[in-house]
Amino acid sequence: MSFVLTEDQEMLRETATAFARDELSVNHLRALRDAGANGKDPRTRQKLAELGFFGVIIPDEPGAETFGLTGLGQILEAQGRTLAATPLLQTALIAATALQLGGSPAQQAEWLSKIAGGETTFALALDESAHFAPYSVATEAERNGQGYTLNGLKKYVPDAHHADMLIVVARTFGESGDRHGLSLFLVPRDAKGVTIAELKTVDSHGAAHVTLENVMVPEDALVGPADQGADILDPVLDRAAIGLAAEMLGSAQAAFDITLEYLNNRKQFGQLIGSFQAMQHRAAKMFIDLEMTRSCVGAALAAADAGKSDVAELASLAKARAGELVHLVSNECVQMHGGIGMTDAADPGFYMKRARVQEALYGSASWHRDRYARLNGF
Amino acid sequence: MSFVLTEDQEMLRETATAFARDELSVNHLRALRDAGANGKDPRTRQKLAELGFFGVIIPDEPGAETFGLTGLGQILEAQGRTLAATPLLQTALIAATALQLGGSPAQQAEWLSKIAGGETTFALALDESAHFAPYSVATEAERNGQGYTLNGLKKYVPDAHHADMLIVVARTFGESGDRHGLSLFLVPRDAKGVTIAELKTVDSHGAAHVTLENVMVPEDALVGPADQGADILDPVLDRAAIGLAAEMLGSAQAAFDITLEYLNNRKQFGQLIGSFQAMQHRAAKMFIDLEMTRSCVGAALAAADAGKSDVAELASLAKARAGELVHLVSNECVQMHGGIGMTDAADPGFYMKRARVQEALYGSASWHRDRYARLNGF
Amino acid sequence: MAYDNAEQLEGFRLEARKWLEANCPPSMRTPMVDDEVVWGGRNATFKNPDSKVWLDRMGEKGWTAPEWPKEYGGGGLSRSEARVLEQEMRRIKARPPLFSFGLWMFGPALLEFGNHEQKLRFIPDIVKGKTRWCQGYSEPGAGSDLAGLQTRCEDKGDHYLINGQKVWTSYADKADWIFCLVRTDTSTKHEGISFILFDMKSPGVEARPIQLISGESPFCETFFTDVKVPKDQLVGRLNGGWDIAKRLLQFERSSISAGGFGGTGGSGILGPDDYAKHHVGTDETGRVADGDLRGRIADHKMYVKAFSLTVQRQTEQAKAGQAVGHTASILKYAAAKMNQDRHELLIEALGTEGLGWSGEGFDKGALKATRQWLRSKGNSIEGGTSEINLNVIAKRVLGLKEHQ
Amino acid sequence: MAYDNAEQLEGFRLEARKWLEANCPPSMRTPMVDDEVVWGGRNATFKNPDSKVWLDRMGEKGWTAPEWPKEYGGGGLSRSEARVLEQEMRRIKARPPLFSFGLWMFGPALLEFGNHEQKLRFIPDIVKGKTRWCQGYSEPGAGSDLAGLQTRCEDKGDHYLINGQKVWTSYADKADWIFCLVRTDTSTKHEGISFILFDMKSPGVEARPIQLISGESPFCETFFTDVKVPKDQLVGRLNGGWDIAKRLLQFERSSISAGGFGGTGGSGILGPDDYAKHHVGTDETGRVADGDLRGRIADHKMYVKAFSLTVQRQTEQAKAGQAVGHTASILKYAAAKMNQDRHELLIEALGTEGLGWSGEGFDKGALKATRQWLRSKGNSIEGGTSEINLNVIAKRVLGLKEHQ
Repeated sequence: MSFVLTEDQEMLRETATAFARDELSVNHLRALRDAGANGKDPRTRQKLAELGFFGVIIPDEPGAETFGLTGLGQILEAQGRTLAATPLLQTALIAATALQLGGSPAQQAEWLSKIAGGETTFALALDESAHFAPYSVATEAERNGQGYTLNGLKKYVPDAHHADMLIVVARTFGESGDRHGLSLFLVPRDAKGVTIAELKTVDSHGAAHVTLENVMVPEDALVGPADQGADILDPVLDRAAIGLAAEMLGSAQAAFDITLEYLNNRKQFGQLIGSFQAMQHRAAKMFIDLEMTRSCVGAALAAADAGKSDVAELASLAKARAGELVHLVSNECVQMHGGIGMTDAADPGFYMKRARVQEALYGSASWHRDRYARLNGF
Repeated sequence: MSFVLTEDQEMLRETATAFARDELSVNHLRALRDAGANGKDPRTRQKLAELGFFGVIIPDEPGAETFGLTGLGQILEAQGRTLAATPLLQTALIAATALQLGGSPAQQAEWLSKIAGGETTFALALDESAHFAPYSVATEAERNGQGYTLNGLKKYVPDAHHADMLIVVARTFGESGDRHGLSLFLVPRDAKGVTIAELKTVDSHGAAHVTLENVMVPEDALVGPADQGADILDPVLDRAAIGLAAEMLGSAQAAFDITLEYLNNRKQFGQLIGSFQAMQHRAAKMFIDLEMTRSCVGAALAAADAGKSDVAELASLAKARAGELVHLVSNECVQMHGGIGMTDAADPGFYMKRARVQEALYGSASWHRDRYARLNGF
Repeated sequence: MAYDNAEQLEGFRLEARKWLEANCPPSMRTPMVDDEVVWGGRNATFKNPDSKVWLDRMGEKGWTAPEWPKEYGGGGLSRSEARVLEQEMRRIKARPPLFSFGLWMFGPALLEFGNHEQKLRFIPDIVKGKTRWCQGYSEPGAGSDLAGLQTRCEDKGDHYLINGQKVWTSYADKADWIFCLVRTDTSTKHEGISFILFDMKSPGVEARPIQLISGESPFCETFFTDVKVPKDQLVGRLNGGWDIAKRLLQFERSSISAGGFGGTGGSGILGPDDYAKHHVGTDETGRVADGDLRGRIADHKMYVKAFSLTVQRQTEQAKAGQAVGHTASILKYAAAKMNQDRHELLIEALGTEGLGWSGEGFDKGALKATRQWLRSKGNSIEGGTSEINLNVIAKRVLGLKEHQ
Repeated sequence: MAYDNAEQLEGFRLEARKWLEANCPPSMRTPMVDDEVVWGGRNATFKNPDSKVWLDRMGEKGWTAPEWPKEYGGGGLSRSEARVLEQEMRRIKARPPLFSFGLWMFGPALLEFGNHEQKLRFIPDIVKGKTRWCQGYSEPGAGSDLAGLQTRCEDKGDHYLINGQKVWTSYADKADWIFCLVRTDTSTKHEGISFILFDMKSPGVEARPIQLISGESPFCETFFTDVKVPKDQLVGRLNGGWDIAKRLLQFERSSISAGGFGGTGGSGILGPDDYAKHHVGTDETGRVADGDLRGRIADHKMYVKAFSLTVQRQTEQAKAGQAVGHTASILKYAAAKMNQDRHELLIEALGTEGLGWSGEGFDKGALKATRQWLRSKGNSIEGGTSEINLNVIAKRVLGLKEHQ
């Protein structure tokens, strides 16, 4: 396990932090929202491609070193600091991982370089209810002569309203709830029978419900072996949870930082509000939580990169603790800002809104506590 | 619902409070402990009898008014304030209620006046594991020619080490876990085959494991109809939980009061520790919890007296909240006293030790939260 | 006209019942709909025309303010009669004819602190819903520390001149008049504050709505630039405004803790247990499948029950003449926590269904829950922050001392 | 004898391994048993005679204090060598030969602040375990506010005269000497404190054990009545004791947060999840049946994991030369919370089995858990209360200001 970044990773972190600060501020999100963009931001996508951020876990040539998930985690943390809406989690992390783990040589050859270049973006279409439940998939993929026919409804799919491709988790065997019988399919977003119902979401990042109605895909749209999609899906979802936890850590840190600054500037009763002991103790406790969550996220990133056997456990640890952290800090951020915190013109509300989305995606704290307990045998 | 005591109840409350303060202080418990009494205190039993406290819910003549459970609750709250070890919960509340609900006219005639006079004390022998689970009874009562033969093991039975009579919950039908098939038996503590293994407990009140080995009881030892003991047991346990919650409220209030006094007297850094805002906020939050729990206990007592249909729900409410309250307040009492709180010579530790016993008996907060949810249909 | 005994009270009940039967339009006997609430005022809107009829009739009779003196247009009822009227209105499910800060806050204060002329001038129009009032209290630099306010009010001989800025002025953009705290002496803090009234159409007054995180704009920033105010619009004595302010804060705090919260419940929203059962699912015994979430929902529902029992206990004890202490701060704190916990649990139980902002694709009740979740964050800030309430409890109720 | 490269270090490893093999008695290679811990001193007790052999051999070699200078009886090893020695001892599961406040706290301070004569006089006996030291810091009126101490130390020309009282003196009734903070100037606070050493057999010293809520008595009240102390037993300069005290508190805080807690874990006690499975039972899928308790246990176990990862991260970052800030206060606070939560959950999971005090009828591990639950309450008080730690974090780490 290494908590210390390599020099390359450190530089990547600095670049990403500066980029987020300078070009993807909360004001940028506010402006996008006011313009009705709902998280769609082609200019940013272009810049991310130029910076090479889409390809940080994709080797230049087979076997070459990459920045690893740890490197990508630094970028996600930086974008979490400013609540930036980018395709990186879905494309650079989820799709790249799924294709590396399960893609055929032909699929890898076709898609990984397009991902790395920022040419193609993806969205993972998984959930069918309002709560994360990865095996609760009823969407059917039926064999036909040339390939498969897909039918089903996917809810609240992040990035589906602007991604080029979907990775659809469908059932080729068994019943909703079974681990066995899942399969992953690459489906162009504009394929016939795909309907994208764009959602206006509380965090202004947007999302979409995706309906699949007799969508025909060829044989080679299947990623990995049929029925055994969960063997790819499970590690992909663990890494998605870890990457999102890194983003959440960034959001919590930033919300804490602006709170701290406010505490040290705002006066009431002739005193800085940060000089009131009750505030100090609450701030100190949040800081302790931040430090401890930072360790969990770092450990989970490192374990994923080292291919350790405890990735699942650390993923649940990181996601659950980051969820509780960002929940607490974003609430305290609003409360400690007082009336100002209630206004749309100030940033605290943006952190609180985004936090609930972060908390819900890829398993709530409650879901991951349950899994952590199961993995620990109680 | 009435939260306002009658004049009689108010006078009873005053008498009980003064008696606990003057004769059953924490120092009294400390002295009993140091003398190895383990909760046995015949002198106090005598005084309680003289005060008439054993009979507050037993009518002088059939149909006459009593102080009600609300009256008894005032006494239990008072004894909770000073952590007094008395037979009132087991005898004046549990046994008196069980006999009034399920006893035959002959049983009532024989036992109720003996209870009221303080001549006979009782202990309810129910639990068979370390957690409250009222239907998990494996103790068998087998019919024989003249009555029943009892075999089984009862764990941590409060007062069993000094009570005259036991009320044994045994199974006459079905299996452990079934509600149907329970029966209640009156068993003299010195009956042949009864073994009392006295326990030295953390709260210095003591208790006992009770072993029943071929204990023969006559037909008329049965309280209420055979197999249908749960119809008596359930309301008895609800009232036990309510009475214990009243005691816990008293303990929490007293622990809070001594903490408040300490906060207003002890200085550090030249300041009263109660003048530090973080302490003030913690104290204020405890006070709010105290006020809210007081309402729950009062409502539960009143509902029991009025025979309302929501007694079970209010019992769970009162016991769960009183459990959380006394847990919090007893911990804060030790912490806010600092090093002094860690010494045996000071009172905070006594409150903390007794609190855990109160929390565990008749259902933990967790158990009652679960039941409250079930009663509310989720 | 004070009824002294039960018989007379029954007479009043029949009379009220008869009058309500005759005068309350049928559509006013249905549950209130958000956009049919009547706030009155010069620019009053009545989405449902019946609501104007209903307001006019009740206002004429003074029953919008049943206990206020008849002399000023009120109903002149005794406490017992007012309770009977309330019961009779509830019996036919009559809507409140008027929502008004004038009725809830300013009127009671003016009746207590104003002079006869002021009462004659302002109270009847409050009763009839002809004037809509707003409250000019908080300032950008004076939130929790209200007495730190800086809005200047200078004596210019025949008038006062006001310069400064207020914030969190509820519906200032819709109000006709403002009751306002201003600084009339800068050499002292609490003793330099006065309570003054003026027309929002006065030259120099500007109200800019503030957009909140919930998307709503019920509050304004309000700017005063050389606003001239006639001298007879000062209430009470010069520099004596703080006493009135404190009294008003009590009215506000108790109206909030009595359930007057924005973001409390609301129609079309189910409870967290219902949403959890629906969205998280149940086990074979009907329990919410997520044991951890279920425990937290149960804990919350117990808190709600304990809160309502506490309100009930305090009411009963007050009736019985028993001291109940500084209950407003306790209830205010607990109500804020309760409402916020409720909405957090709602959002959690709703999962992604609770993350919508607007438009298609989300359940209407869920969208409302999300907005109210955001709205509820104000509960621990408005009308005295939770921190201030804890300070008050620690010092005034528990008697903890200040640093020396 | 400083090895500079890996090869030389390997040489040392072989040498150490050989020596340990030859000198560590077999019974000293078994897990430590509570009552075989060796504290040394004039009245040292050795329940297992091998532990005396082991202490004498290690003390002679200076390896009880591997990095202390040879000149004063220490091992004279470099940091790298000391780590190798530690690894080799762990390899054969060798017990620590000596538990000692002299080794952990006083020795390092004396090496930093004492003069040559003092080091020569006191350090070797610490290394060999011949003198057992105790710490005279807290006073009845000075707990968290340590610098408020009042024990007087007067200059009587050829000696100092000490009068006053200490409290929470660990094992004062068993110690040979005390290192003690005393007041040598009453006109100022921090600058009037000195650091002095004296024999606990000096006339006028009395130590009375304090019984704790856990039933143990590791601490004393210690009284000083006209205790005469030779002037060469003052460490550092007169009135310069506070700097030494602060340094010592750092040693104490980091030794506590590194796991040196009383009440941490302990053999014979299972985890809350194990007890819950056993006493509460499991559902058909093997999960703890009480979903609410289970969620709280999972939360706690995550906290434990996060804590240990944080210790690991800070260690790695420190090694890499990265700044890690005031970590002692953070770890101290978190360790106390963690250990207390653990024991509360243990008691809850144990149910009535966790409510025993002594005697028959209770499981031995459960009885131990109950005592350690009580012991753990001290974790947030000893060595700086949790409140003080939060103050330190708020002010020194986060830079929040004091009231002005």
